[in-house]
Amino acid sequence: TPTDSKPDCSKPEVFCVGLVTDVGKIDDKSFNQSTWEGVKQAEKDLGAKVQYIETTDSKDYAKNIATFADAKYDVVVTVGFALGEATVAAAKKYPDVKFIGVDQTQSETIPNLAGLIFPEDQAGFLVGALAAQMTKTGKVGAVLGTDAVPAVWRFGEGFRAGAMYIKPDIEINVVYHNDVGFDKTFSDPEWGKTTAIAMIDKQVDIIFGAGGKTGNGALLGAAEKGVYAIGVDTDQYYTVPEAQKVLLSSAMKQLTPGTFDLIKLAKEGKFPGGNFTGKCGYAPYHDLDSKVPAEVKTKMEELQKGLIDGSLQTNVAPVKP
Amino acid sequence: MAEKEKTSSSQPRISGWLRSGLNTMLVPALAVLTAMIVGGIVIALAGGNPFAAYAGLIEGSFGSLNAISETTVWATPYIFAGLAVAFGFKGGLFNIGAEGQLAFGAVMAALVGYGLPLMGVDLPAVVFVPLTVVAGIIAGGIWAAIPGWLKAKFGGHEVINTIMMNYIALNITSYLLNGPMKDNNPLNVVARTPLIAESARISTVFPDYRFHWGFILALLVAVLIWFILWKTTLGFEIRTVGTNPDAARYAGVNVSNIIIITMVISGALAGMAGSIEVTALNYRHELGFAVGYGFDAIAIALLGKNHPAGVVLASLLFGAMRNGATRMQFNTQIPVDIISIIQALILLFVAADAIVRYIYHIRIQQDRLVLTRGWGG
Amino acid sequence: MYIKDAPVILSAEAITKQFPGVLANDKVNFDLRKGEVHTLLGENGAGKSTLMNVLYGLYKPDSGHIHIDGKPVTFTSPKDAIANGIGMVHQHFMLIPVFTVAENIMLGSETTRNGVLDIRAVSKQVRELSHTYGLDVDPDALVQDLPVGIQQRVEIVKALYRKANILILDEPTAVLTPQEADDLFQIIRRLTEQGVSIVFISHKLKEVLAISDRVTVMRTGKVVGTTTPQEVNEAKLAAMMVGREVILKVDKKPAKPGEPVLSVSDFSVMDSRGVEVVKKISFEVRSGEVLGIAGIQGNGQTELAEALTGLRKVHGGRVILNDKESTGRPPRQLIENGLGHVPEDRQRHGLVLPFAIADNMMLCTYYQEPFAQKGVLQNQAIDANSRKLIEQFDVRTPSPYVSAGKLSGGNQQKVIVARELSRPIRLLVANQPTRGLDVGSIEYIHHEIIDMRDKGIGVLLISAELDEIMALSDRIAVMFRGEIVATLPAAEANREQLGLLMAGATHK
Amino acid sequence: MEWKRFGFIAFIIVALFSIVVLIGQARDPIPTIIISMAATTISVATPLTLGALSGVFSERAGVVNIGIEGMMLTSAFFGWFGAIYFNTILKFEAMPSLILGVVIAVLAGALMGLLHAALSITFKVDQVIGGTVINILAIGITGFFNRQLFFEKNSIFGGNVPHAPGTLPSVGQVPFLANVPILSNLQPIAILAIVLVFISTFVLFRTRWGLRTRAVGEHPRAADTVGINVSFMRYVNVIISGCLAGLAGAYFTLESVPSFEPLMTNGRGFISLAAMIFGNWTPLGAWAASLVFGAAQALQINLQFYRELIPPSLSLLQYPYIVGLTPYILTMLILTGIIGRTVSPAADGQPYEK
Ligand SMILES: Nc1ncnc2c1ncn2[C@@H]1O[C@H](COP(=O)(O)OP(=O)(O)OP(=O)(O)O)[C@@H](O)[C@H]1O
Ligand SMILES: Nc1ncnc2c1ncn2[C@@H]1O[C@H](COP(=O)(O)OP(=O)(O)OP(=O)(O)O)[C@@H](O)[C@H]1O
Ligand SMILES: [Mg+2]
Ligand SMILES: [Mg+2]
Repeated sequence: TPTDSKPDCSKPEVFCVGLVTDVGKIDDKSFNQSTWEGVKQAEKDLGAKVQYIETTDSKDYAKNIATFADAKYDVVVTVGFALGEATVAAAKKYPDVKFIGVDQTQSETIPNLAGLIFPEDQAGFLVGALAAQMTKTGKVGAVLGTDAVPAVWRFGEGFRAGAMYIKPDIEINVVYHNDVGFDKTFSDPEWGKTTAIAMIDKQVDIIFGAGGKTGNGALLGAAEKGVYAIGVDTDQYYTVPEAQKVLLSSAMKQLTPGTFDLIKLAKEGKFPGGNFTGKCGYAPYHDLDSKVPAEVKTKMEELQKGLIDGSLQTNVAPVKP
Repeated sequence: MAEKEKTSSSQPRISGWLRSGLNTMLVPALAVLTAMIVGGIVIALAGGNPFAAYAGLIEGSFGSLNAISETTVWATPYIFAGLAVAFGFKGGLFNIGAEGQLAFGAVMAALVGYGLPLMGVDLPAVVFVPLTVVAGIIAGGIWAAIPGWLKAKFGGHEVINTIMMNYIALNITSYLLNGPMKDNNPLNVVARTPLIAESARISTVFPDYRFHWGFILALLVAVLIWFILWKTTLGFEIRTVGTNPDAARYAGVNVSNIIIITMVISGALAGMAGSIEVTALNYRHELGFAVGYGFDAIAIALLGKNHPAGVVLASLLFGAMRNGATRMQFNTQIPVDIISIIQALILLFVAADAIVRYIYHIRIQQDRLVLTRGWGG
Repeated sequence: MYIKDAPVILSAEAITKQFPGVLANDKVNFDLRKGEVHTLLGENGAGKSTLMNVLYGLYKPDSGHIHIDGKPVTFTSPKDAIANGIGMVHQHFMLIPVFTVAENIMLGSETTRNGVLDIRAVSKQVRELSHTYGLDVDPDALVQDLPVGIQQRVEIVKALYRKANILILDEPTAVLTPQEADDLFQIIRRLTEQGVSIVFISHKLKEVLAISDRVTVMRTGKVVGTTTPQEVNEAKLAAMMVGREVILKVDKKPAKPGEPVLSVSDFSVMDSRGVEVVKKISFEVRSGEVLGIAGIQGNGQTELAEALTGLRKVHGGRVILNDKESTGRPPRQLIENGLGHVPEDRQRHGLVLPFAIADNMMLCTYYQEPFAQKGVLQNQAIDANSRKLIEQFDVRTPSPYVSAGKLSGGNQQKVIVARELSRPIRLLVANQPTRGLDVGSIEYIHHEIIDMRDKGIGVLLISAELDEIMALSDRIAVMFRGEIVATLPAAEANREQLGLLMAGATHK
Repeated sequence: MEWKRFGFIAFIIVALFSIVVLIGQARDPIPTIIISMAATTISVATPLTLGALSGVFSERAGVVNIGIEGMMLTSAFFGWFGAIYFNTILKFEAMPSLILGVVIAVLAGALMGLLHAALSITFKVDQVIGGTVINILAIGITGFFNRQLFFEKNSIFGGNVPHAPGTLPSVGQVPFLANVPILSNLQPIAILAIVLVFISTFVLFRTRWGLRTRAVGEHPRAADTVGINVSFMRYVNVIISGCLAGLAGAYFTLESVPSFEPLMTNGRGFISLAAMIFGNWTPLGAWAASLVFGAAQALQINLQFYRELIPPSLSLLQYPYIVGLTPYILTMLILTGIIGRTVSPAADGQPYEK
């Protein structure tokens, strides 16, 4: 976006939203990008002036946040748990600026900082239960990014818990992508696909792919081999069209609406400090709707209700112990 | 003839030194200029405004005291890592492994920095700071000693081996930071170590800026490296091995030992880059930090003509570019990858200086850099 | 002779070739008649190889013309020369060691069948050529396994395979034993009988007189004149080459040998491929004498010198240097025991070319006082030392801070000699100390070596130049196939006898 | 041929397979494990094989090529871009778009090869530095254009991530091959890689071109004196090397998965070089060595499935980080010459000066 008319964010009538990534890029077609789309929606719907900065090195965290805060931006979105501490520090330093920390759990409540968090374990639990009901071989698999990222851990272990809840003796293959550099774990689709196919070769007939592009690779592997696949984060029916014919559902974590909702609250002066829980759930069955038996559908709705009202617990630790 | 020469020797030497200094810097300077121009064309082709971009770059790197301070913060690890690569080059070794040595050095410095207090060892800062820094130096040295030893003993090529050591360091670091060395503060979810003790930290020079004593240390180390290379017998041996290993053997130098020593010192410098980042800036080691320093260091060493003074200048330039990138992106939303392109172009024009000489019609011939001698073995 | 009237098949007119700083060929005229052997003679650097490289299309002349069979030709690469029937055997063979003979021969003019290399056809043709010209080679052998004499045959077959009727032989006998050289002359005669014309380059006047139909002499890039063996003798040829009467005799007083400074017993060394090339030899060098080691290149002298100076592993035996056990010791220790070494390859071992002369002048002693104190270099001492040596040894250089690579070969050698002789040494190993040097430099270095001897230093001189050996040595040991086949006092030695010994004839 | 080397390579592969079979047999039938391992091995080996062949051509002609990594990355990007461009902008069918994408990937590789050739042959830049330039440049170029073309609103795709036209179909689509276990998984580039191993062997050791290529890599002056144009031979071979690296790049985005990721080649170019050295600069050896690395990766993936079955005595195998070290440590061992000495082409890495 050209810079010709730089907005003066200090003016009250000018509403500015800035976004800072951790080491990721804004065009990662996944986590950062979904959040950025929430910001873009604010540009469209709320008339916000939006801008982003991509961090290339963790030593720039504070500086990059300060770049927005010093320019009197109204809202600064920091994406990723790695930015958590820098965001808390900035929130204290700039009380007039609203901060949204995506995937950052808050231990204390700072009025101008909202941690946008998601119960990924519930989404994972739901699709795990779905997989356990749909498998014919009694073997299900999950291909995931690194378990060092709590969200991924919760998806993966939620999946395990959900499957076990339905069928305690089920064979569950959960593979985390730990064997490369941290920044690679979400962008190694080739590994995801290879791993998924290796699972399928061992009669696994449902693959849950969760972990950015790595997970997408797993969905593609499933599509190629013609076994059911389950996506993650958004309804991947729309983001991985190659897998549409096998995509059973997706474990959803609604980043874009979550981000947008918080920005909207900030604009309306109703900004909540502390933790703000976004929505999780499972996506529609789309093309496979007819293949899912009615009793399975009923069971799924039942489980979701139980998770929401708290009568059903996933018992997944929030982070890898 | 000898008479005539004696009388005229002292004066021309100073101006000769100056002139040769200028000549040495001429091609790198033009290489930087050319890279900036080509980079500007790329920006323009992509629909951006190169002038706004460069203005943002300069504003972000030198536009304020804080910007300058941040530039030195960026330049500090570059100086150490650049010296590491340059030192290897002087000894005829291409150390692509600065990245892994740096990471390993940082991990070990962090381990000492937070580990000793956990074990109940309570040290005053005068002891603890140097100890922590030295832990990184030793770790980096060991990490480089392995490929050095493989080269000296078996002729295994250091380029491939240092690259492999990078991957090994990455795996081991991932393992440590996700497992045994993970910060187990219940709030932490990041793959990182706990904070190092207060008494293991290098302080900043002025209260409100991150400009720290590690930068001053880097300058001193640059002087030390210059002294070692050009003023000591060890440096003479290293340069001899680097220029003509056969003649070095003839002259009684133990070539294998010098290869190992060169790698160890090179690795130690890279390790120091890591330990200074831990002790003076981050106070811990975190996964994902320090990606790409190894490659940047190669460009810096070559741009600085493998001379410590050149390395310092090149580090400041690269540090300024990396630091200014934030402001450039904030102002223009041009992707930061353009910085990588410019850096690659600088390296290209420095390495293939014939291109620059051709463009600017420069006739002064310099000795070509010959570093590699096949794959060995 | 009929040759006189034979048609000129190749003529070069006014060839000029300038290298940076050297006019290598200055309006050179040269012609070659069908079926003759035309020798090109001249000092090192006279421009012979340059002229040949021009004729073979490797260099483009700055000016001048070449005619083949009276037609003007221009060569842009050896391909054109080959197409015009020119073949060249280079002084350093242009063979690929890991290829077979057949592959080497066909390279560049391959025969293929359906796109596949037709090795069998080539082998057949090679056998036919071998038969016709008496050049026995096995097409399937790997070149690296062949002795030099056979490698040279491969080179000749390679040229004939390309249907060369003009063959350039650049110093073909330099690496051959006298026996192999005789074989080569047989081959040359057979080739000329078949109508092949030959350009022959050699420094050995005797064989030049024996084999040539005509001789052209070059000096500093110019042709001095053309003559026939009938009109001249060795002395006249030498005078033509150098431009003055040549006295290569070294003036020296009788030696006064003292205690042994080097004794070698049952000494064995392997070459890089693990073949034993020095076989259990024993000898002594005493202080105040020059022991010359004569022998044709490739008989183990190089390996002997390297092993004695610590550059190569010792396989067996014992070395005592200056009364100290020195077997297989590293160079540093040998140097400290009083060894001086003028290495065979001055650019590879002797000098660090990009370094300043001053640095090269202390290459072996940089760590000792006064050049260093506590590991720190002392620039003043280094400077003073180099200025002193430059003056004393008459090194022609504008300053001690010029890099050694910028010096001429002779001055480079002087830097090495100055460095080695300025140390307190007891033994000097000089390997080919004057190779590639001009007459003036040779005289100077010979004088220095004798001077050292007279000061009581033992000298081990290794040289492929018989004249040099005879002029400097007090005793001469002859090496053949890794063994010392004879040791005799220099006074009793004569060329013929030494030549026979070098070729493997047993002593007495 | 060097039977000792092949014997050793076979031994390593069998050993890696055996570890998995021994651990996994408690849960899965042995043939299932072996077939799964073999499929993973082959698919991981595909880009390595092509990369190693790329190295063989360049280095047999005397030019060290450590830029293979960067060449692969560049081609992966531009091949992918090409396929999408033909598919979404020019409205080609998926299959022709993919094939054109492969062509573009190969061309991009050729261009990078040309750059490397110009640097190392014409400008006589130190060849390792030249390769490093290519590696760094590739990171910058692909990152920058990936952003400009696929994210920015004003790009030809209008800022919407366009859907890729899928990947090259596997042989399984051919009816009667569909049920052959390993074969049915194979895709065109994987098959091409194997075919190219044999073609390369033939070209290098049986044809005029190969003889001349090896000649300029062993002794360029000798080749020059028999009228071979050394620069030309080197240029063409380095460009061929670029094309092969380009095909390897196409594997990533057009055959394996239909997406491009920054740095997605992730060091495979360097492992390819190790495979080339391991294979002693021969195509067959390089292929065998690539299979070793493929098997190492298959081991790593499979051990994660069977993590619970790993006996306590082998608990080290439970850590993917540790098992992940196998290819790197193997590479370093290979370079020590423990596994039999390798001999590089004599003039490898040296610029030729007349
Ligand atoms: N490629 C070159 N570049 C620069 N100078 C050269 C080159 N080749 C030869 N010369 C110089 O040209 C002159 C003639 O060399 P040339 O090789 O023709 O001599 P030569 O007569 O063959 O000597 P020799 O008896 O040693 O073989 C020498 O001064 C040499 O240093
Ligand atoms: N580029 C160069 N610059 C300076 N001197 C050179 C150069 N190339 C060769 N020379 C010198 O020129 C002389 C002759 O070189 P040349 O390559 O002709 O070797 P040669 O011994 O004559 O070989 P041959 O007789 O087989 O051609 C040598 O002394 C060499 O050191
Ligand atoms: Mg010559
Ligand atoms: Mg010569």
